[in-house]
Amino acid sequence: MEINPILQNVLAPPVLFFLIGAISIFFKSDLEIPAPLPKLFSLYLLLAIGFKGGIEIQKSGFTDQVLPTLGAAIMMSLIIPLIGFFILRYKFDVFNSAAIAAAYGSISAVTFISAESFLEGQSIDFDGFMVGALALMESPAIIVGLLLVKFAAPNNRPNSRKMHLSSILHESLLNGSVYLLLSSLIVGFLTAFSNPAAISKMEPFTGQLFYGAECFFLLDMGIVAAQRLPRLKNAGSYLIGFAIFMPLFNAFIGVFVAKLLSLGPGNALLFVVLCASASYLAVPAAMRMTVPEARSSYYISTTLGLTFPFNIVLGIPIYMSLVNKIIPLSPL
Amino acid sequence: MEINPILQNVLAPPVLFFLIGAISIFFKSDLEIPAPLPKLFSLYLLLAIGFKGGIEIQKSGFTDQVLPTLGAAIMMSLIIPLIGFFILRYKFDVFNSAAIAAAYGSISAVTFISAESFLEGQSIDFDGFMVGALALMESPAIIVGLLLVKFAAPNNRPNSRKMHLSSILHESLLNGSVYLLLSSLIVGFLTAFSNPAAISKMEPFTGQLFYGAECFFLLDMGIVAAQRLPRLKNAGSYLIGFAIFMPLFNAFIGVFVAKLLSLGPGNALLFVVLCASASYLAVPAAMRMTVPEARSSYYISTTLGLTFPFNIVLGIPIYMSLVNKIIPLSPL
Amino acid sequence: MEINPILQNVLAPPVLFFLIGAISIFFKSDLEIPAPLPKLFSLYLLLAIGFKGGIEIQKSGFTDQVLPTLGAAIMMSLIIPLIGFFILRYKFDVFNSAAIAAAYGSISAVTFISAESFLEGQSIDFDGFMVGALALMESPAIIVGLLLVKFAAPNNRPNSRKMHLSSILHESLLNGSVYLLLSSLIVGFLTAFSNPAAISKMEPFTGQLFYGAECFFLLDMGIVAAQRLPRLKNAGSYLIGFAIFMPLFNAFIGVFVAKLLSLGPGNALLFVVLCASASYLAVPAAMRMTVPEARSSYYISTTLGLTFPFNIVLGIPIYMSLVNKIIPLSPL
Amino acid sequence: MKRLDLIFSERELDAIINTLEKANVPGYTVMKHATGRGPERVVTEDMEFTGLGSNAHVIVFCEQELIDQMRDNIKADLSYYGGVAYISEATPL
Amino acid sequence: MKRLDLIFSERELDAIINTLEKANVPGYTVMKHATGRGPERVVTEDMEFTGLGSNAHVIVFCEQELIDQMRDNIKADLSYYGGVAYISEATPL
Amino acid sequence: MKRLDLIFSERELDAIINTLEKANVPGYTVMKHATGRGPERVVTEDMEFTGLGSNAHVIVFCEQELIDQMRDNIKADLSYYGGVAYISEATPL
Ligand SMILES: Nc1ncnc2c1ncn2[C@@H]1O[C@H](COP(=O)(O)O)[C@@H](O)[C@H]1O
Ligand SMILES: Nc1ncnc2c1ncn2[C@@H]1O[C@H](COP(=O)(O)O)[C@@H](O)[C@H]1O
Ligand SMILES: Nc1ncnc2c1ncn2[C@@H]1O[C@H](COP(=O)(O)O)[C@@H](O)[C@H]1O
Ligand code: NA
Ligand code: NA
Ligand code: NA
Repeated sequence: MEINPILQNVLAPPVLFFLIGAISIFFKSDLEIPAPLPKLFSLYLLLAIGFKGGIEIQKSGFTDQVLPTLGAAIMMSLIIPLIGFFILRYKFDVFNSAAIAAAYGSISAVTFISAESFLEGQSIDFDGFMVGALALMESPAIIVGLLLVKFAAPNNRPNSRKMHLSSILHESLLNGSVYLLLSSLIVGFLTAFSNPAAISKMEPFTGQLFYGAECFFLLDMGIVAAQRLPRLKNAGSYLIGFAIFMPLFNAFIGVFVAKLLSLGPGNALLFVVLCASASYLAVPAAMRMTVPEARSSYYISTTLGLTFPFNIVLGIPIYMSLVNKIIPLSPL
Repeated sequence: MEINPILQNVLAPPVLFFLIGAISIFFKSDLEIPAPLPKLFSLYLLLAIGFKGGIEIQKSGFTDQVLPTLGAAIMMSLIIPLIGFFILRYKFDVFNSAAIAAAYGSISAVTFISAESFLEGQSIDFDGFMVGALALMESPAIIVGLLLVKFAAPNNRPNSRKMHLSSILHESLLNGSVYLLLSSLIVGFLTAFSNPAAISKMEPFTGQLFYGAECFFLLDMGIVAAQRLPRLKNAGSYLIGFAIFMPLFNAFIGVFVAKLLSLGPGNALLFVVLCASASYLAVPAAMRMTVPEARSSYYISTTLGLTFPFNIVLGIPIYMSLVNKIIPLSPL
Repeated sequence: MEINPILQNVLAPPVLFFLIGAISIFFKSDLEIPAPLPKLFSLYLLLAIGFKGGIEIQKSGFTDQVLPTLGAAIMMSLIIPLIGFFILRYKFDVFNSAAIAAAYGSISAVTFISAESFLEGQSIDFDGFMVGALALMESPAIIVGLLLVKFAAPNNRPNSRKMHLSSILHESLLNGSVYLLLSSLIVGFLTAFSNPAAISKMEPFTGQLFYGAECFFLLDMGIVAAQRLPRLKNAGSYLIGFAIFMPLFNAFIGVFVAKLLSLGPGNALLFVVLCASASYLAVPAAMRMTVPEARSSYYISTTLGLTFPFNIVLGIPIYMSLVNKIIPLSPL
Repeated sequence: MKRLDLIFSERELDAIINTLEKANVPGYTVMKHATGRGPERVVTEDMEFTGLGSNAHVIVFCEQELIDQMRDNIKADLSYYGGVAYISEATPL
Repeated sequence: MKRLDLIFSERELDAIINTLEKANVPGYTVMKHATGRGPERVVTEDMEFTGLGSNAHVIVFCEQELIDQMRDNIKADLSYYGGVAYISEATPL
Repeated sequence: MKRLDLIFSERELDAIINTLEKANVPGYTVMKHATGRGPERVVTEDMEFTGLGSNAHVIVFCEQELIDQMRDNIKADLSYYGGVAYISEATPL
């Protein structure tokens, strides 16, 4: 009974394509998805997630559950980086600790849609407004990470690089993937509001194509993740442990917050997955620019090489059983 | 009443995505759609427009209205460059005047499909054969532009670059985007004629996907247009004024020609938009090769940085109200 | 009656787009599909063919006809390179003979899907398990080619390049396109088995989009093939003759094997097309790495510049009439 | 004339180009999508989709004095974000 | 041996390659998708979809005498369409 | 300091990078998607989708002695698969 949902998750096309991507690296196949094709799919997924999410939010309106959930999501993305920072400071300097912690406070959109696919496969309902939580959790973690650098870093950073609040906000809100997700969400919202006929015209692109494009992107993610994995050796066992422990820990906090919010099992899983997932798009891009002292191989290899595959393959079904245990099914 | 259609146009997904592309530049977001992804969408749109247009032309046949409309379209694309040339010669040399004028005589396929989307949003009918007009208006303007250079240019052009009629025809008919549009049109026509079952097999690709792909491409166009805008400063106010005045002027002529042709409001709008739009694909590519004396930043920054956004955002609804005023609605 | 199916084949969109690609080169149009866009479509087609094939195989199960057909397919891809090798050895050294022969023993997936499109156009049934034959015919030909080099090559190859069985298997099974096709087939099989609901979620991507993507890719193939054609001049008339004779010869053997297998006309055509087509993906990539002594312009220009267009435009209808003559229609 | 080769993360491109423009170099060429390994960081094309970008390779043909003028600014950029700069001889055709 | 660096609009590529082939250079390398700024024109990758193309960077390793042979043809092409050409020293490994 | 330019088929990239890493070069830059013509083979970007790949252009700035160390390995790779290698002078900025 415990192994069943894991197997069922592994046998879904997105996860299978992720695995064949990863396996291709272990077998040294020369399968390659050359740049910028992965970027095409990543842009597409962000645009489609945002657009569909905006429509759903407009449709459902701001019901009782929406605002508390969004507030809790923001809170989690502020707290998790702080916890992570203190755990990491045992072994790493301020720069690396802040950068890695920020990544774990932020989210991975592809992990989120994998969880949605998992729920659809299990015929469990969830609400479109959870995409709002996704969109709102990206920036706060970046802000916390940069503030940690600003206040905890030694004073000898070059003068010209003093971080001003404006540049912190710029990096956290105008980062390419944050911007595309947020603005597509607004486009979806406005469209649903003023131009509902256009929704069905977008549907083949943002809706029907989505699952296949997700599979194609995950094929590439499998390749990239498997290429990253060996680099973790240099990172040491503390970081490797962190990359598995942290998502589990965050999921554990997340499930209790979800219970407090009285989320249904579908929304609860998505909430937990947002807490447990780590960013490999927005945060690394922002950190590379603003905290070059941190080693990008640390925060990328952990999030992409370990946490992401863990969540996709094992994490989601584990979190689901966690949700089922902690949150009793309310009668309809 | 006048502001309503403009707002409605602005709130359609293609225009919204155009705007968020442009805004990303103003806010210095690092959102980027790397080459050659925009080329993918531009090739796709030309192929799909041509293919669907060819089918429509085959279906509708060459009715009374078709040939006069196509003839008038060709005529407009011969006359507009001449008018533009004389307006521009006040301030620019022969090379720049001819190149810019040719761009305004030719058309922008994306402006055309934005007008189609606008009409669909307003539930106004239009005919598929208008794509024929689109296809036929690209080349004549290039020919006029090159002939103007051939005959009006000073005699000191390097000998080896004397323009022969054959090379003028080559540039105007075999330019990549002209060729793809025309030949896809022929493929569509032949398919509808000999193989109608294949139409529905193409439909998901050329039909259903179209609107979403248009949005994605317009996101990129917003980025490119906003990057181009500041360069207009160097071009001077005369050219900036030209980039707004010329489409309005051409639209004004266009609407009277449309009236003479007794086009319905949908076809009339498309005709007017063809007159008012300026080319940033075929003409610049041709001029870059054959008239290197002209500064490409002039003819690209005007068409792409000003005329294109103007048409997409404000022009189309303005032209629609122009059409509604000048062309009285005939009873059904 | 003989010319009719050829004309009908030529007037199908995929072939028409192939032709306009080729014509663009003859007319020196600057139409270009820049890298890596063709790779996107080639990856997509392999993934979609494999996925759909895996589903079909799972659905149909291993009926009476399946195993003998797959066995015969493997046998053909072992025998054809041997025959080809002896024909080529009259004029070429061991390296070139083995490389070219391997290409003709292997298959072209795009020729295969063109044949499927042809059958659909003619409303002739065929079975999904034929994709299994496609997948199984790629590797054996590579193995035979490399074994020919291993045993027939002069002894003076550099030591470090001695071909071990392991590296032969690696090149033949883990080549990017072989791997993607085979693993997508497995994904399709597992999905149909454990997760049938996911099939319809993939359908818009792998199914509906397929025909249009095929057309787009064939547009590029037309460009590439026409660019390759002139290079055949250097290859000499023996090789040019081989590139036309060999597919016809292989088709001829293939049709009798298909008769022995009692395949229906649809499956028979696909079987014949697999025999007659030559690889321009997996085999050249493998040979380039393992037999650099062979001139890649030989094995690519023949397969891509001549055999592929021949099969697409003329071959398929010719093979169909061959099938219809040799294999009498069994009563339903 | 000299040839200046600059290789650094694409994300620095705007800063470097600003420096070049301010020094009024006669021109420059930018090649994006370069990958590589420097003493500290590894960059591969595979990560491009993450927005990390890959490297840019900038070539400038110009006089030595222009290079001297830009030296400090370029070095500051490169020392912060990483990257390398080398000068060699070049003669116009 | 010399190294010849040519940078110019992709649209000229055929003409330049013709010149190289006619001079029987031992080989050449072409890198497309280069962007940059020259004294007159600005080229960015963003415009690639318009068919304007970006720049090509061509490297030729060859003897000085071959360069002398091609000089006039290359200069003619570059002076018409724009682009730059520089020579430097290079030794085979 | 020296500048080493290596141009060869992308398929050899792993082998060459192994050689560079083993010699502990201070860094290197890789530009893929290069095309060109050598004395034997023609490579065009159009063939990239076949998996044949195009060429890679690798630039290494390093000391002469490192080059001497790697010479034999690099030459062996290039002589088997094709490709060229040239050395020129370069001074750090
Ligand atoms: N010695 C070198 N030779 C060639 N390229 C280098 C060298 N060192 C660094 N690079 C390039 O410069 C980039 C940044 O280097 P780094 O500053 O060490 O992070 C690397 O990714 C390489 O592309
Ligand atoms: N001084 C220079 N250094 C490097 N590249 C240059 C230089 N001048 C021009 N270029 C390149 O050559 C292209 C054409 O230059 P132009 O002939 O000035 O239009 C530019 O876009 C640059 O890529
Ligand atoms: N003389 C040369 N100058 C510049 N690049 C060359 C030269 N010779 C060969 N190449 C490059 O090296 C690649 C492999 O050459 P080859 O070993 O002759 O097959 C060619 O495709 C070119 O990109
Ligand atoms: Na998180
Ligand atoms: Na016009
Ligand atoms: Na075959």
